Amino acid sequence: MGQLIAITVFGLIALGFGATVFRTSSMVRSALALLGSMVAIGLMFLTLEAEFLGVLQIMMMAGEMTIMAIFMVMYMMDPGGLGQMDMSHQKRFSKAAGVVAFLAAAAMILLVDWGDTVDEVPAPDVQVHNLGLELMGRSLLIFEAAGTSILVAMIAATAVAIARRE
Amino acid sequence: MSRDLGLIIPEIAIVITAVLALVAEMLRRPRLALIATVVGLLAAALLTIPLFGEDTTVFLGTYRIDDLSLWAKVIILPATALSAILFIPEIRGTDREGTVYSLLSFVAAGSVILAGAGDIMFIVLGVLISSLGSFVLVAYPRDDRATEAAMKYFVFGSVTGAMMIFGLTYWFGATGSTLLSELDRLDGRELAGIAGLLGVLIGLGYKASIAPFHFWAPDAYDGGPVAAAAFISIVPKIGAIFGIAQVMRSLPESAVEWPLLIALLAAFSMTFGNLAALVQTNLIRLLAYSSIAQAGYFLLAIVALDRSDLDISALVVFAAAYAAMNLGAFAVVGWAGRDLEGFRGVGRTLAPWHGAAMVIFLLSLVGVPPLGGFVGKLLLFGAAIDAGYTWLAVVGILNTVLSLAVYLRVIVPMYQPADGDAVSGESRSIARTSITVLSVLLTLGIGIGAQVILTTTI
Amino acid sequence: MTVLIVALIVGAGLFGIGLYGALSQTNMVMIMMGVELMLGASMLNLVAYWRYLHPEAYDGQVFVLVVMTVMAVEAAVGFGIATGRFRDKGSVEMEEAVDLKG
Amino acid sequence: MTLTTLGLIAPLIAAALILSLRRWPAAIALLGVAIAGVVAAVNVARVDDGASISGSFGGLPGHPLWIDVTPLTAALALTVVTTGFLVLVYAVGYMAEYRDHVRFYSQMTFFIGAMQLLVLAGDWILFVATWELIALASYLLIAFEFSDRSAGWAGTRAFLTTRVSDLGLYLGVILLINEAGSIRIPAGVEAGGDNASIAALLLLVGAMGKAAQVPFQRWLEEAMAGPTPVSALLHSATLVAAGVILLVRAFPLFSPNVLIVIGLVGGVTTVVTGLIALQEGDLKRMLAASTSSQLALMLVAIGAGSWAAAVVHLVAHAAMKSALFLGAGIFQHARESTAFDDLRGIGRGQRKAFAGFAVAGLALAGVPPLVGFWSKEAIVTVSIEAGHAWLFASAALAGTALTGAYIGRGLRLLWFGESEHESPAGLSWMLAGLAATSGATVVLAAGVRPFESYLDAHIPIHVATVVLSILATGLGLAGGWLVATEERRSVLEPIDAVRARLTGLQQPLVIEPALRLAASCDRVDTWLQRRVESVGSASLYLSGLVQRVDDRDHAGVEATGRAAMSTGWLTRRTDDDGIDRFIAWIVADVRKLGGRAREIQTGLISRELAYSAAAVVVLVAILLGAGWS
Amino acid sequence: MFPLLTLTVFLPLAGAILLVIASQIGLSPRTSHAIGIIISGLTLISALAVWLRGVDGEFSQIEQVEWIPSLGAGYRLGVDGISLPLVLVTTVLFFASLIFSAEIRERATAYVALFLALETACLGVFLSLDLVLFYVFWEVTLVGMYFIIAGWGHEHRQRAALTFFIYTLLGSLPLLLGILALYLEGDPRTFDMRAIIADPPLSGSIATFAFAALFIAFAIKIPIFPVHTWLPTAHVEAPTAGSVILAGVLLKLGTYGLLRIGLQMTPDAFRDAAPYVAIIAVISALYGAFIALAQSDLKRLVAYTSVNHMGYVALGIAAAAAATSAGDRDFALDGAVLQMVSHGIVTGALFLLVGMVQERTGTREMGEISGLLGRVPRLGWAFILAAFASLGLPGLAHFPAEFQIFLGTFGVWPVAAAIVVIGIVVTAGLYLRAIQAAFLGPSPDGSNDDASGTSRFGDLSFREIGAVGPLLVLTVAIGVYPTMLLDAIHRTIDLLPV
Repeated sequence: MGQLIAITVFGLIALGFGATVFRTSSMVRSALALLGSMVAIGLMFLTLEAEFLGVLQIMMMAGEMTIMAIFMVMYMMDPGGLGQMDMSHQKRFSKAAGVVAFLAAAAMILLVDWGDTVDEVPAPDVQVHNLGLELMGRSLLIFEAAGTSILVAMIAATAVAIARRE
Repeated sequence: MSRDLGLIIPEIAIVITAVLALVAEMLRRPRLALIATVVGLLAAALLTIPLFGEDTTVFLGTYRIDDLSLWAKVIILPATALSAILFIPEIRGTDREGTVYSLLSFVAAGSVILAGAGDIMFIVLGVLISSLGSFVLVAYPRDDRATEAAMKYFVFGSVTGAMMIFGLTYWFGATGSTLLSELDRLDGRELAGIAGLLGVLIGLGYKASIAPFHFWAPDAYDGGPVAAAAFISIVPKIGAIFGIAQVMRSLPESAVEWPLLIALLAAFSMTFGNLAALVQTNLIRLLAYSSIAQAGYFLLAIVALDRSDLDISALVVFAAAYAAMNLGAFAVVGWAGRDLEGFRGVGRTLAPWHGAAMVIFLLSLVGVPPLGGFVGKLLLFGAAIDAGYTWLAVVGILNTVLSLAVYLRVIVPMYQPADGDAVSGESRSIARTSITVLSVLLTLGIGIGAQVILTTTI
Repeated sequence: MTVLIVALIVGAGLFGIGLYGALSQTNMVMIMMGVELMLGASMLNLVAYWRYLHPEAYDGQVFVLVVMTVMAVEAAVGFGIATGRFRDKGSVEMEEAVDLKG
Repeated sequence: MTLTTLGLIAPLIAAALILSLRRWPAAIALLGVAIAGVVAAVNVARVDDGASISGSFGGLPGHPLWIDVTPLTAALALTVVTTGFLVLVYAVGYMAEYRDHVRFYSQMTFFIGAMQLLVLAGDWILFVATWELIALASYLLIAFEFSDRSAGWAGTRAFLTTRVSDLGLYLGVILLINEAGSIRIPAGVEAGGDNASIAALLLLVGAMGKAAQVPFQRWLEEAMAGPTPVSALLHSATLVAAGVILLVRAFPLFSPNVLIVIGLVGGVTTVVTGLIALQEGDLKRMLAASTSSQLALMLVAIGAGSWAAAVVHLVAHAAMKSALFLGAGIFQHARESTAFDDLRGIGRGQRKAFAGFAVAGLALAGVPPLVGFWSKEAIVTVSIEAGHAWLFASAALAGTALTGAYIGRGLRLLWFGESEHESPAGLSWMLAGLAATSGATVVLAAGVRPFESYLDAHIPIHVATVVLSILATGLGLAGGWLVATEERRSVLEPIDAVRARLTGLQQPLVIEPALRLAASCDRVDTWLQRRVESVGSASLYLSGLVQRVDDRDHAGVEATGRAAMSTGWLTRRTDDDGIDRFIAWIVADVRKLGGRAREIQTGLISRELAYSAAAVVVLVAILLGAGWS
Repeated sequence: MFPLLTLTVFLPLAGAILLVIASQIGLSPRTSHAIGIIISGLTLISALAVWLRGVDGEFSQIEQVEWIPSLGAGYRLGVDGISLPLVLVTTVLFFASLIFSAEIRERATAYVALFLALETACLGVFLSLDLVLFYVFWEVTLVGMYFIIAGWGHEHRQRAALTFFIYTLLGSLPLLLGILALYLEGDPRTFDMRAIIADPPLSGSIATFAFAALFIAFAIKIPIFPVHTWLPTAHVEAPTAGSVILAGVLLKLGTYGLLRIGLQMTPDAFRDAAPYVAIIAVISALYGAFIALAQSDLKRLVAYTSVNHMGYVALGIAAAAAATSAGDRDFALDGAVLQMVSHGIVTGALFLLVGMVQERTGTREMGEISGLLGRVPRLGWAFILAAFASLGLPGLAHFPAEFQIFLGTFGVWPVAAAIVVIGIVVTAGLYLRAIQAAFLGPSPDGSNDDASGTSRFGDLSFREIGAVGPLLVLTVAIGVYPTMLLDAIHRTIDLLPV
């Protein structure tokens, strides 16, 4: 029951921050709202007893959103970080799309018989142990591929972002 | 584990190649990076050959070593190597030449991963890796057009990627596994199956530029270097198509009515691509739309998966032919320029050999025998009819006619009197010429020697 | 059961918001934020499924890690492209990126 | 058979030799035909002894071509070759002042050779083939003076008219081959079956065209455009005779009803063309009409059930008509014309020629004891003995009388009038030919009876028929002689003028009705010709119509293309050279679609993403729909 | 056994490649033409050797190599009584065309090379015993002809070439469908024509659809009303030698396909559809004749008579499909095959002659020409001979063919035969009209004949006689002694099941 309440509350927070992202007229605020939403998601992870993932999420997002905000300040048309401007278009369609996507997903969620739920999950340390086994075993190649993707991202980002040498 | 590593030697070789190129770039030896890339990729392709005949998985089913993934390597890796050569005239002397070669290898690795995916995470990562490199290849000139193209490409790619991942999470929910081979547990949860299928189609449809997820393609092709367009239209597309095939192979029809959906997408993509190509005056965009149409043809084989003996053969032969003829066509375009006007008189007096090669590529794209495109389409139509989708084959054949009109718009001016020296001589290069010649040989060779491929796929 | 459904619904809601953002924003960075939201929703789904349906399936957790990777690398490359674009054009507005069309 | 083969190919080889050597044309031609003549004579003797000669060669798989030498065909072959030889002899003189001997002699020998093959043909395919070949030969010969357009037209008309009627032959022959399962003529005509009558009528159509029977008679008169030896040949034993020969060969096929039809055709033709001959102002045209009329008499004989009588008359007619033409040719050479007006009194100037002409003419008219008398008497006899005697006999007698009439008229016109002595070049060769042929009309008279028995046919002689024949001939001759006293070129002049000048009792009773009839026949003839021509022009019109439809079709298609072009989708270059116009034609609407497809590529990625998202909704709908259905 | 068929098929291609390579070092047009004539002459000799080696009723002289064994596709060549005459006529016509073309100076090497490549493709269609190979060669003929028309045609050549290309490509796609159906329904699946003929795999509605697809494909090629409209345009714009090949060889591909694939591989469906095919064929034959009658352009006239003559062939094949007795079937098919040969030779000769007339007078309008027979008698007589052959005169090539077609058709559908036979009158009329207008009549007065005109207005030159002479000789030879070809044809036809 506590879990339900926590999930609901954190969920509402996540949704609220999420909505705020696109309602402010300042990108820095948007970034902060996104951070809020992400942290709420991380809290939900914790509620769902995936502690490792929850912590990871919160830490990563905090870092990422900070970088994002810095970028806003550095490059974007928002020198003060608090400027006022409308940066949206085709709002009506987008709203419809969002609503339709939500309704479709919600309907699907409710209509599908997901089977029996499990009450107990392993303790966090067991989880991490098992996750480690998984990563070093079956998902080794996946893990390597993910690593490769980070390498590619690094190369790619620098290649495209750094000014041309003339 | 060592067995598994033995089976993924080609993949490892690709990554090593990419890293070597990167090292060479750090040493400011771009030429070395090029050589490393070409040699490494061809070596990786050669290393694939001893594996033929394997039909297994590695890492507990997450990655597949089978006819599709092996052929994907044999097609994609040489195509990547040739693309690297095609890049030379456009990027020689620029600041990050070696990075480009390295990224080509990475994109190839991502595409290969897609073609061998046995786990939905590989689908995600394959799309991701191949996309990341492709964005940069398009953006490489970093001028107005290139950055605009890259930006659109990125936005389209990241949004569709997110949609794909979201859809795929439901598959995990319904099956309790990320393995494709466990998808038959979807039975009874059709709606979840639909959600995941939509995700796959959006994500891989974007990668393979299947209409209606193609919007990025013309802009990205047009904005970046011609060689990038050639590369993106071949390597990630083939990887994505093979990835779709891997997914659909495992997706039980009882769970989701996917063949019909794929058939409709195929028909739409073919028709749309050809229609839009019909009114283009920019050759790159014309080829972009044509590659959208070709993606539709590919789907014919996917519709026939497990319903016809010809399914894999059709896919592989057409992919090989497509790679050869598309590469060749882009090579000629890279030489002659993007404007249709520029082709006036090319075949007549200006450059009869380039003109003849272009005619061969375009006729092969139409499907005129005995070129590679013909055998591929023959198999595709055969597979579709065999699978009971005669209507789809008819649509395909009608589209072939339509595509003829598209390509004739290029061919005809080539044999009209030229207004002047529309083609500048300076853009000729040994690299392009050699690619053109190789492509001609391959286009013809695949037409005549299709048996080589078919011995392993039937 | 209810918790799972609620979590999933929240996920769907976040996805809807993210999609709205991705479609409605004109600034590339804002679009990226929408994408981040959608990916966050995906992670939430995965964790919820893992918790209530398949706690023995650690590939679900791995998937979450993969999605996080996706978020990170996409953000990195996205910023890279945005930087490149900004350098060249002084803006990352999608509305201003309409030279290529047709 | 070897000998027969030699005889068959001798004229053909001669023709080929003439063409390849390009010298001594006349000599080679005479030699070739002479060889054929000797062989034909030997063959007649052999088959008379009961020998049966036949052989096969070439042809279609399983269906070789056949040559049958029977008493009938041997005799006909001899007739053909002999007549041909004499005409060639004559031609040596006649052609002296013409150029292009090579062409003339090669075509003539080819003509004779083909005709010989036709009469000896033992199967339908060879028969049809040679039937067409003689048409080709006559086309070429009639149009011999091709630089004269009218000669060309005459040849064209001759070929086309006969080709139209050949449809009957083709279909009849095809029907017979189908019925019999064999291409042999004897097998075909005896197969009978339900379709025998249809086949018979179809063959009759073919024969009518070739034999210039009403309504196909007109081409023969115009065929006069060729040199006179050509006319002599094709009017006597070759081209036109083929029609009768066809009917004779197919005789076993004919049921009584068909025989009546044949008789009717003959009867009508003999009267109509006789009347036409009577009013002709041109000697050669008169002879041409006469040919139709005489052939019609043969049809009457066949209709009456006696093919033998027809053959007898055919042979006799070959001699008589060739002689008449040869005579006419001499007159023509002398006066450079064949119009009666120009030929007045020629008889006095060319006495030898006129004598030969007159003998042949009287023979044709049926004056005893010349051959024509006997052959006509035979026809009258069989027609009286036949089932519908009133029809056949009256036709035969009318034909006989008309023959007398126009011969009488012609002789008188040629004899009276001013004359001077003309001596055309090559007269002696011409006279030799004429003498031989007209001599034959005398000599053959003795051969009629033996010939009948040779053919295994016995036609009795009745006093009544003899009297009737002589009476008809006499009346005709007298009438004709009298008609000719009036100096008129033709009755085409106003009938009133005719009446005003005529005196005596016979005028209102005989002449005037005859002339009227003749005039109306001419009108009918002209009318018929006009109909035939209108059919021709109708088909031309039809083909024009077809062409227009075709054009319209194309124009409509192109209009579609142009309308599409005006939508502005075509590039400037497209308008410049019109090459892409065709592409536009094919893809007119498609292009519009293409344009629309292109329009959605707005360049605004968000918009495009939205389209993709919308498409996903459609996909969902499809999937759900498929799931539910 | 020496692979004579392969040699025959690929000798021209080898010549073409030789030319292309040699062109790099520079070739005079004269040398190119000489090489072309020699190569096509050797090909002709090779084809004659095939004939002499003996052709049974069944496919003989088979040469095969596996190509795509997994698909049952192979390189299979073979010859029987149906293909042999067509091979002969193809080689003869290419030889004649190349002789005739020896005057062409503009890009001569490319011209000759294209012709030789086209010859390989045409021979390949007739000789291949594998459906894939058949289709490959079939398509290549299209491409070759497109470039010949587009490169060396008359004023509106681009347009005509495009019309031709699109039209016939449209036609070849249903062919692909049909071939796929034949392949997929086979058990075991194979593209081997012999296996498919021995055991036609299709039945029921699939067979009907397959036949319909095949018929559309072949109808366009033949061409049959109403899909014939590409023909006159293509002919009028094509260079003379191109017209010869187009009419003489390429049209035969359609009827050959109808016979080889339509009749032999989908016999039951063809039998059911035969009456409809026959109706179209009859309309086509008469339509072609009538519309030819309305032409005043000699080349268009000859072109349209092709519609007429090929209509007869289609009718014969349809009759054979419906025939219930071997006798009718034999007549119809013997005639149809022979008609293909005859039409090739006679129409080839006619196009050459019209081309010669055009070279001399500068026009093809019969109303603007007069008295040619007097001025250029050899040309005139040659035209008259060919024209009479074309109108079906006995003793010349068309007669034995058409007569047998009529015979065979009559046994099946008397009415159809009775209607279609009208065509022979119309063709007679149109040719006589043409001869009358252009060749007979007075020559325009001598001003043209003086020194300035003689070079253009000479009678047939050595080159022209070399081109058209053999065709005329063959016209007479086939007409007089059709057995020389019919023997071989009949041996094969006789073996077909009724």
